[in-house]
Amino acid sequence: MINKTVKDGIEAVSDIENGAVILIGGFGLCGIPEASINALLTTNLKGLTCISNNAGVDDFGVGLLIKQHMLRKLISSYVGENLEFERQYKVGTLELELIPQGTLAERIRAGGAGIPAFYTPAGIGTHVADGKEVREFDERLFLLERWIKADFALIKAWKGDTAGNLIYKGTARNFNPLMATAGKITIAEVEELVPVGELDPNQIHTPGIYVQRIFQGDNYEKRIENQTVRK
Amino acid sequence: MINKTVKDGIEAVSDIENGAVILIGGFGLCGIPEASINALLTTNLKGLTCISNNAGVDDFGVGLLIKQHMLRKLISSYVGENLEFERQYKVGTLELELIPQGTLAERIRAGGAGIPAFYTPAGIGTHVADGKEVREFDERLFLLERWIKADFALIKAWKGDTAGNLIYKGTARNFNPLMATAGKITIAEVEELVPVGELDPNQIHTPGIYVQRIFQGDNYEKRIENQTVRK
Amino acid sequence: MLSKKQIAQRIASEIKDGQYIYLGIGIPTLIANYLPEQLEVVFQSENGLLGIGPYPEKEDMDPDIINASKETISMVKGSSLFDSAEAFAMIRGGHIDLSILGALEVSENGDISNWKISSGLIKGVGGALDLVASEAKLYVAMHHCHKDGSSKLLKHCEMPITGIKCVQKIFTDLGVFTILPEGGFKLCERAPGVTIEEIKAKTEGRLVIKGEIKEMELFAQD
Amino acid sequence: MLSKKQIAQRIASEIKDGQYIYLGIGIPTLIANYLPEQLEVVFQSENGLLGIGPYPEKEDMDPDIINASKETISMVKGSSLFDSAEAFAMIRGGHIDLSILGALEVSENGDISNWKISSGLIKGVGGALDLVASEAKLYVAMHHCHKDGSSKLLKHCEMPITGIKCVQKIFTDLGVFTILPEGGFKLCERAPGVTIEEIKAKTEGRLVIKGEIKEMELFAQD
Repeated sequence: MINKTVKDGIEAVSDIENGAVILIGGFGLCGIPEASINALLTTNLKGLTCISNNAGVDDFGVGLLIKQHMLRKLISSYVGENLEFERQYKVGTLELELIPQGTLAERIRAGGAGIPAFYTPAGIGTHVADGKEVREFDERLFLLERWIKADFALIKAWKGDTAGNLIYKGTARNFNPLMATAGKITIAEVEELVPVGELDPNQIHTPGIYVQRIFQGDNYEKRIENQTVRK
Repeated sequence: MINKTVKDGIEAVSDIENGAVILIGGFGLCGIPEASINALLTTNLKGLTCISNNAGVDDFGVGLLIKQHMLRKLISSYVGENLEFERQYKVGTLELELIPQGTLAERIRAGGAGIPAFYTPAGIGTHVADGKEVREFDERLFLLERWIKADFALIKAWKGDTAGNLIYKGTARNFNPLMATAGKITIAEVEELVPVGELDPNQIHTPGIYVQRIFQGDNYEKRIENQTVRK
Repeated sequence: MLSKKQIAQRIASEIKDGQYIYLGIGIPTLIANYLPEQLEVVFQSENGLLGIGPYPEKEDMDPDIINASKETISMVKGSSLFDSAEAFAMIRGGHIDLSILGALEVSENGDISNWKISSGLIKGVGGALDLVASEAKLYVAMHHCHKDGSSKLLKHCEMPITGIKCVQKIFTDLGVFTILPEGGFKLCERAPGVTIEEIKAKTEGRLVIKGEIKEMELFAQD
Repeated sequence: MLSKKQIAQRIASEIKDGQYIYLGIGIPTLIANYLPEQLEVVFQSENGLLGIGPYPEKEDMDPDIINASKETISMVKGSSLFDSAEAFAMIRGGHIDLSILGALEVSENGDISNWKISSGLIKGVGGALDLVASEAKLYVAMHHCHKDGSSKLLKHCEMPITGIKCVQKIFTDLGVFTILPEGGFKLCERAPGVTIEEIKAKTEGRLVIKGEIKEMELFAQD
């Protein structure tokens, strides 16, 4: 089957250009594409639009891209834990588009699935509905929401094969599978890259068709945002 | 975890009423809920609306329900292999709604996902678009399609646990996972019912939340429609 | 007046066997601690898990298994994992039976405000906006008043709202209230030692009191 | 005039390394037999499989592993399985590079008719309607004429159509044609021994012939 392996994050992100729109997987710091983010940090890219559920924290995840002033715009559902974001937002150098989490997920899924628009109940009667079409179906009101697609999707899986088939682990799955479908170029990094044929076809979460490049990352930090233990 | 086990198909379908709308999983004869269909055949139900990708064949699958004159209406994407269907259709006792396969799948998925309507490119310029709203997004035309939900969904999986978590096998997955989400009452039959905790949470295809009743079927015939072998 | 734990304890007694439940952060999170052992309920986490278990032992902490508050958790037997689109399909599609959320304000017609706002900036809302728009039953757990003493049970919400006409029941440190179809907070129970006069004084929206209002019973131990 | 197998053989030479391909029933199915060994392509089956392999040995037939024609098949190394919503998300979302379908009629502006119709009844269309509406490149493989001798390359389709302005290239027993942006079948190659006059006579829609039209080369053996 088609071999999509690239050497590392540096090679994987090498053709991303200034102003690109990039989906970045993960929820908080869980399941984020650490190696691709680190590779982006070695570039001088500017003016990126980043679509990611969270803004990361100041010194990890998407936060690192913000700290290095690489983003022009952030599209997220929650940006609570990033002070540098707040600073740049207040001086006006970083734009924010806040999208409810479920709507964000569905819009990305729609982008990958060729659905240009759909109706959702989320946001009716709130400022989320401002400027959007409202329509009644079956005696309830719904908002029209559009698909989201991107130039690149940077995602992280647990295991992958050289054909781009992916398996995630635990709640590190989150936004990664949907984002994989909505990037024109999807770059997957995995903890373990195996030869084609080693993954059970019945257990694959992301079919390889969605992945254009794959590499095995190393030294995953997997930082925990809130360590909580049984008392 | 919540135990959803029922004894068998007979018990599972016992509260289905005349005129009910029922989703039936499977593609052709592959992955069909044999035991639930057989249980339906023991009832005197009439006027059912059945939503299933195919009409089965005359003496297996959904075809058995047609043969016994239990259906008032069939909603399918392809009805090529059923002569009894054709006979009832021509005398006017059985109604047919033909929906393109991808649109059928997405409408059912929408029903389960709380999306009342969405736009799709499939059918633009064809008779499928008759009477439907056409709208332009990004310089292409799309059709508005509505969700599908049903009173019951009868589905078939390979393994399941008593909490209703399901794993399918091979291409017998097909419509089953989406239909599981769109039935008010979803009845899952499995080849092997295991205690809770035996299935790997990371490999579950249908989370138990979608399943209201589960039972282990027996004597699966799994008829093959077209036996093809290497020459 | 109830403590946060007692509010959680009171709500716990409303939960029914077999329910799929979403617990928001804050007081709702505490509810899991007060459920009777024999009750079979499943907690959903919007980041892709059905079957949230207790916090793990220190040696079992796994950065790949967290809840929506980004805390390390464990998974109960019979859990399932899925992606974020599926998590919200489940929420939006009405498959969750009961959501219990914190709130900044609730209005007498059942509107709720619970955006995370800090230093004047709306920071998001997590999964709440989708939950309140779904067909799940919605309970609110919160203090009756803000720290400055002003009421959180209002005629109209003053902060940006998350959903309209969606709250069914409110549990505060002062009592339990249902939202009437025609609008208004119907007082159902008083917290031990709290008078109707105090509740009247601390409720800005329309308060409806009919018949005798019992003092609530709290069985569970803290 | 080409046999069905030769049409398939001719199309096979158009396929590029690394493509994800959908093959419709009829002539398209045969194409898989004529691909050079070293070509890495993946075939999708709309019932939930990427990586269709050859028919199985008799003892390996598995009723749970079939293609969209309900035939028992095998899976190649690196396959993946998914549900029908995902299969069509893949198709509709433009992730398939190339679709090759049979057709009853094609019009000069690229409309296609390929509903299954029998005894006057439309019986469905399988995944074709979604494929032709997607952004995948669309090739048609068919006989140039119906059995009664009437042309299948028409000014306008007469049968119910499956998609509009979607066909890029047509491979028939007489030749290879592209659809011009302004409408019209542009003849690219003649089948061995077929004259331009014969193609003219058998093409009802606007036929465009520019410059010298070469006879096609067929390398593969049958």
